[in-house]
Amino acid sequence: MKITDLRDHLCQVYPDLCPLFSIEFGDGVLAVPCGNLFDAASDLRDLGFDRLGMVTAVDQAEEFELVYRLQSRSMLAGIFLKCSVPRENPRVKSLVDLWPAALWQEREVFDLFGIVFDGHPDLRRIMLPEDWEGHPLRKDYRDERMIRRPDYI
Amino acid sequence: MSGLIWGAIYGLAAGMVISLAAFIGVWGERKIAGRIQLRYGPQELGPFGLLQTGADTLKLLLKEDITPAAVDVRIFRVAPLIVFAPAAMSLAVIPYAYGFAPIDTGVGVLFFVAVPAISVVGVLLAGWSSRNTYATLGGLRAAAQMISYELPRTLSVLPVVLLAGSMRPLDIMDAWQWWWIPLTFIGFIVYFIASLAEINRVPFDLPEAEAELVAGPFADYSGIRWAIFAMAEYGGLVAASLFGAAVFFGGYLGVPGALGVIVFVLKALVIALLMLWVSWTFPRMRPDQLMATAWKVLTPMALIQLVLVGAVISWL
Amino acid sequence: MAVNATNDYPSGAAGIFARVRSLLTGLTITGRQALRPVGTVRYPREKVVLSPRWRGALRLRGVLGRDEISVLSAGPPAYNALIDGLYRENRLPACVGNCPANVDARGQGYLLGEGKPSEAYELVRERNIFPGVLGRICHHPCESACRRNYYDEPIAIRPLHRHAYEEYRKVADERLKPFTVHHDERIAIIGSGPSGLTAAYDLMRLGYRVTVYEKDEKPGGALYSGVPAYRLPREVLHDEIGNLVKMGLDLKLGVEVGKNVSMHRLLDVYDAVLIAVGLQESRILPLPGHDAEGVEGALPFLRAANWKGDAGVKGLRVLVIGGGNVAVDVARCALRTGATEVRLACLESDAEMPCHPWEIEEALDEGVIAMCSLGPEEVLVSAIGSVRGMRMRECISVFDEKGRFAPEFGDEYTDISTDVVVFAIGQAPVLADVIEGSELTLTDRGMLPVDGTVFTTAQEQVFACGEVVTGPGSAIVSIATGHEAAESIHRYLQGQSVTEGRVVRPVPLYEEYQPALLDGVEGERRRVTVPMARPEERVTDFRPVELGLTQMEALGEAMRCLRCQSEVCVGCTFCARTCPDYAIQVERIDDPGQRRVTLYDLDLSKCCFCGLCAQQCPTDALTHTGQYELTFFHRDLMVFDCDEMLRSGEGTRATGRDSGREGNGEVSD
Amino acid sequence: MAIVDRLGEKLDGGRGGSVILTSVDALLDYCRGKSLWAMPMGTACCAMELIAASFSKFDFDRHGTIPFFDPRHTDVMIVAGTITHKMAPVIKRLYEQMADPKWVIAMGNCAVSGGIFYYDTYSVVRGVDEILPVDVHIAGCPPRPESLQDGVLRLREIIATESIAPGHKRKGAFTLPRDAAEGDGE
Amino acid sequence: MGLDVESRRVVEVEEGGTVEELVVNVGPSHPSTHGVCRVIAHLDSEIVTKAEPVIGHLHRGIEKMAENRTYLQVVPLTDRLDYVGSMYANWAYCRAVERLASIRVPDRAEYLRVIVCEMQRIASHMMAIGSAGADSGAVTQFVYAFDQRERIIEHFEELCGARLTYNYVRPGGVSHDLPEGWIESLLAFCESHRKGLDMMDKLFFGNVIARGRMKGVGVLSAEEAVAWGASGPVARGSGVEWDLRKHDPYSVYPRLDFEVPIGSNGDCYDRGRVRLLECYESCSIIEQAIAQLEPGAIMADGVPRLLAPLPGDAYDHIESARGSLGVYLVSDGSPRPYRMKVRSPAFCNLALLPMLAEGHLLSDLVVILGSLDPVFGEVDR
Repeated sequence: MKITDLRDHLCQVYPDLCPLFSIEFGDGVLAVPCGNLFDAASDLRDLGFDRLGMVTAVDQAEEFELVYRLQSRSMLAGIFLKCSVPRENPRVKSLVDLWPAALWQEREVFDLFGIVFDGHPDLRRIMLPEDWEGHPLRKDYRDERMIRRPDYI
Repeated sequence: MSGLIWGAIYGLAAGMVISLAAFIGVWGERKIAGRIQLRYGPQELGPFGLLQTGADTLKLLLKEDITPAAVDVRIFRVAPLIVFAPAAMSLAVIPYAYGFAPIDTGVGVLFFVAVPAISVVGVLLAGWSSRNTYATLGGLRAAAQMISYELPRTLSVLPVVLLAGSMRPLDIMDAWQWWWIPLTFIGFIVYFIASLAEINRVPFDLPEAEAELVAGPFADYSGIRWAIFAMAEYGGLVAASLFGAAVFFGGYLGVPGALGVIVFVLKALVIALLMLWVSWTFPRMRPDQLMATAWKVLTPMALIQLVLVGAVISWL
Repeated sequence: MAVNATNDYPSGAAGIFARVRSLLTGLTITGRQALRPVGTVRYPREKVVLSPRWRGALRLRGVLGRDEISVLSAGPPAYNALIDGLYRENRLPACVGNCPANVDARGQGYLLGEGKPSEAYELVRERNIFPGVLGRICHHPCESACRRNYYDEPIAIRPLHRHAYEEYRKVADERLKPFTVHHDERIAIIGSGPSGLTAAYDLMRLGYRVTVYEKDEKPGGALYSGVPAYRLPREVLHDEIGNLVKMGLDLKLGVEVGKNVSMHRLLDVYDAVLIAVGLQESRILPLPGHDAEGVEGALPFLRAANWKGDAGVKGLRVLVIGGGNVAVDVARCALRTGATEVRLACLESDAEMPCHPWEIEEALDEGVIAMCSLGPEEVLVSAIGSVRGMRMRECISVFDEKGRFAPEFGDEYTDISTDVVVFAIGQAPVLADVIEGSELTLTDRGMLPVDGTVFTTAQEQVFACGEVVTGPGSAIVSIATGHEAAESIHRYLQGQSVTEGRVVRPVPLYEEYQPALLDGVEGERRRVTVPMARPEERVTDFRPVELGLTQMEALGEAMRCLRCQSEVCVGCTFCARTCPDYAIQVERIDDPGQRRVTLYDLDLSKCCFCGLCAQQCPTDALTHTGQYELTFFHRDLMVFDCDEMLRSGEGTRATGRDSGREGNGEVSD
Repeated sequence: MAIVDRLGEKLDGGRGGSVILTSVDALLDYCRGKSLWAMPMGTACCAMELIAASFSKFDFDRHGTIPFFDPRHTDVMIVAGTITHKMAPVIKRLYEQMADPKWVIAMGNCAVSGGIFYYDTYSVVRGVDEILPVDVHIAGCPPRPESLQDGVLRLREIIATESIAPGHKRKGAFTLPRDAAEGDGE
Repeated sequence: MGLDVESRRVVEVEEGGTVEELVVNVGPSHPSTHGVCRVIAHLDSEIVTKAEPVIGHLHRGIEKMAENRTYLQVVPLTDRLDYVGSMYANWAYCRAVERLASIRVPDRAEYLRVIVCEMQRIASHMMAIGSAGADSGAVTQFVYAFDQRERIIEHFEELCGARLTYNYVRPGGVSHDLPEGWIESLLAFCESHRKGLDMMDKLFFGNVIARGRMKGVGVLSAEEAVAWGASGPVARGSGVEWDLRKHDPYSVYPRLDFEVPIGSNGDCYDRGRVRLLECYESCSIIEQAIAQLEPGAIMADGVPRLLAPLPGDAYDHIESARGSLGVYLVSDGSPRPYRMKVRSPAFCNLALLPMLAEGHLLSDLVVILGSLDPVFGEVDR
């Protein structure tokens, strides 16, 4: 399915999601407020996006941008679902109830970014030891064990 | 007193035979595995790498003997001997040459199938005393497995006993006829498979299943103590193939005199080779399948064999 | 229907049979495998033959300070063979390969960096007889191929030529020596343009006596009459030609072959004649009104501007038709000779314009108005028969799908009012007079048939080179033809076959780089900016637009040169910058003449053998060895210093010494 | 090292012991060198080459080196791969479970120094020698199986210097390079 | 062997009273974990009541490192992600970069990428099939499979000079063109590889014991596979027809004709044999790609040393041997990625382990783990 067809289809079924849709580098992006993330995701799942491909986050200085990649087998299309959470007290509703695939992926985001997923049944560190301090993929993470590379390009 | 001296001599001889067997067995196994896996196997020490096991043994002998803090020390230390002794003992009743078995007893066959079962105790103790989850599980598996396979193994030998009408190995050899080979073939297969299980070889090496339990009951043994276990295993292999060659394939029969021993050893070698071949070909079974095989396949097969032989005898 | 992986046994007795059979099959398979020959390599006795691309431990082939950089220098007949040999070994620097005359720009950079500008000048002169001239006007294909494009910005090779000339000029009198003559044959060259003089120079080096006939009073040919003085000051041209005369050139000015002296006579007196007369005639499109007053060709216009400094356009509006370099020259000359408004109309679109981008940029700076995608339709003539304006037609596309010239026009017409129309759309040779008295004939279109690679003509004794052969082109291309023609003449005079055993110079293709990223690039890595006169000042007269480099700037720029393909590490640090592990540390001293690598440390314990460093090493000094026995007894031994890097990579590295002995594994079987 | 220690002390102290000691050492070092059972501590990419070294094409068994997964039975730990802070205690513990005499080969640059993961990472131990005494370092990313075999053959040279008597070093057979043996006192 | 874990745990059972639960700690260094995974298995006798994978023992922070490396320098890092199939990570990453920087890859480079990636698929599947054998005790099967893999690696070595970490696919193309005679020897390999596959099919997948070990073990239904985000042979073994090469075609795959093998039971056997059958398909893809290969450039023109794409983010995914491997790149206009995220199929597949292993025997645990074919360089990143 072409990306424009996807947009049309989305706008037809969920008109309220339509204005949030944009196209970047050939991919559909649906940027929603974080409060609506779960509902939007659930709408998309009903629309046919049955696979949760990826959950990740990007540290955008003031806030964290959560990025979900959804994939549809029936439509042969992919879509990004994005929302921004504030850096202070980053919380968002977990998608585990929609896709169990989120179980580990959200744990990973929690581990490396410190974003808390409400409703996640088992939110523990996954990559790093339990007693690790800090969340390393945040841009302001400092660790004295890290050696900085020589700074030339 | 003379019994004691005889026992000592025998013990020494058995120890040497087993050592030698292990020596060659380990080398042979590595070489055969090598050939099957398209490589050479040991090569550096001695002709064809024959002395490789020697270096290994010497090294193991002088390696640190670790007794982990958590183990039950006395049991931990005695377990290897409990495993080793039955393997050595089982060699005693095998008819090596015409009229010669180190211990000539009327219940030789029973002795042969019963004594190795004692090693179960050793394995169990080893596993239990190590206080290590892998070892414990391995010990328990070993116990369950060995005990289950006692039955088909014993049953598989019975047809020959029926045919010969005696449990004395030398008597069996005397009565042995060539047409017993096709008649007792099913029995041999059962014996073969059950022996594989007895000596913990693939596909029945569950106790020390490398992929699951690392080294099973022997996981915490190091150096020479572990070598004793290994030797016992190869001793078992040798004993099983020798006994199989004797009762199912007529041992030394067919060729007169000392040559008979050579023929006997050759027959046993073929069986041993087959065992190694099998163990480097097949995957490992699962504990429940192992049990199922023992009770649902091998035991009925052995019983069928028994009935068959019984029918033949009554017809004769 | 997709292939299904589920593979069940049949049920019932067949299933039992299948089960038993599977066991037997397994045994058969392993048994059969056991009888197959063993596939083991018995290391260390046998060793695997490694792929030539195997990325083993790194080593350096040479390092600056220890090894010299070879300078490409060979006599005229041997130079092509040298270049071709290097090219086949993949050791030809891109700048040299992309130059039509294969000027050794790398050697120039090296010698300049060593503080030897005169040597640099003489090296360049071997292939480019006018470094000072070409240092101002060349379109520098070397710089577009420069490997440095890949890293940041190309080396300013052309300004360095100019700098070398200016340094050489100071000591020219001491260094100039006439060539000795050791051949009896004499050669006449018609035309003193770049190609003719190049051939003259090569032949003089080979020991011939050469006479050049020039019909004008001043030598230089197209360099004099076609190139405006703001780009090329006349004294530079005359100085360099003067140097040639000092070396023994017999230059006859004001002698026009075909008028003052006949070709027939030349053929009698000289053993060989080279026609290098260039192009003299401008093409003018036969449009309605093309014979009106005020319609001119580019060459007469430029000639007038260059010889007299006045093209007769003072206070007039000028429209130049054409998008090439000549058109831009005409436009800029028109501005300098007092035109009030200069427009440039060309068929091509903005991006397709055939002139060099820097030329049009400078012209736009000076106030030339460029009008693209317009084709000339009709010259509008006023009642008195002079030009009133020009009607132009919209051009949709210039080239067809196969890249041939096939303009397509639209329906939109534009009228441009102007007083003078200059056509700069092409030139043609005027040869009829020249060849009279020889056996040569011209084609219908007035061209002389010439072999394009060895530059022989129909008459054995006569050769031709330069724009007569190649058509309108750049000076450096003409110079390249001069070299080839000289070799042909030499072979002819020595009684050798002109073609046999002759090495044709390779024409490699080099990558065109996108502009590299310059954010965060250190200052010393940036290209020197060549100073320019301010546009509002420079349009007023014919003073040079481009100013020279200072000594320090030139030195710094020469240091930037990476000495590509020299197999000598120059400490450019790009390996250290590219290494994803930052395992390499490079330091060097940049003092003139003392430039050397002081530190080259490779921490082999960090190296990830990815090959990025060796692949991008401009000099090819850093290479992978096939060494893989990299066992070390101490972690400190894994840091290779410069000496270690220069060692050949063989044997095991266990002790930090090449142990040389084989492994101690005794192998039987 | 119950038996060995006692034997070594006896030989070292007794009269004429040194001659016997030397021969015993020579024999034992030879055997140990030829029977290096490996604890394959493969964590990352190098583990693939470690496996390949034992298999058909390279056949480690020819040198008497076979992999055992039980640390108690092994002589040399081949650390092949990146060691993270999370993994380090495991490796240390496994090393402690090995029976003396034991050696460590750091295979590949990750195990030697962190290699490509030296800079800018928060979770990688920069070299297994931060936690274990490494005898042989093998450079490569990953090293070829032959490199590993070469490493094992070199390890024999180290083993050949060892003596069962405490505090002794066998001389003559082989010496470490001066700079490395003296080190820089770190 | 492993870390301290309280090895016996008292749990309450429904009938009242307590039983002791044995806690077996598999890994992190364990022969069957395919790397450094630790599985804490709670056993009731030998039956696994709960298996909890503990990953992260190989978490090297590659995503953080990528933020500190230029776009070109990241390529060697991606080699070390999935070290059994380095080409995939190379390619997925390069696709994302090319998408960000709008680089058009020459056709020949695309074909070369397809060829090497299908070879890599064979190599990777050989590892998976082989270690499935080793997990269930058939070491010889592992050796044979590895032998096949070794021959592919020899070809890779010829091609790009490395045995495992190829650094072959670069943004804009590939690093080396084919050496002389390479194609012929590759075609010969494809021919002999089919025979090798037949042999392995009989030796292992036809074997009654191996079937017993794998059939009906770790059954994953199609719905669960989709919901858990499983991909690759794990999903296809459950009958989910999901192969990005077919269903989100990229590169030149639409010009190639191949089948997607699927299973119907979703057990370990189907997962394993799907891999085996995919190798046949890969052979045929290689042959087709070689037939369609035409001379040309192998690198897009003028890719400079420092790429600095416009700010923005891009995601691209390919079908790796383990499933859909995606790379998500965020650029801020500087020469270094602002953020790189690797969507690792092995990570998502491994998340299934607790569900699949529950109720099976300890012996099955290792088989199930093996059938998920995790590579911890990629799981932990």
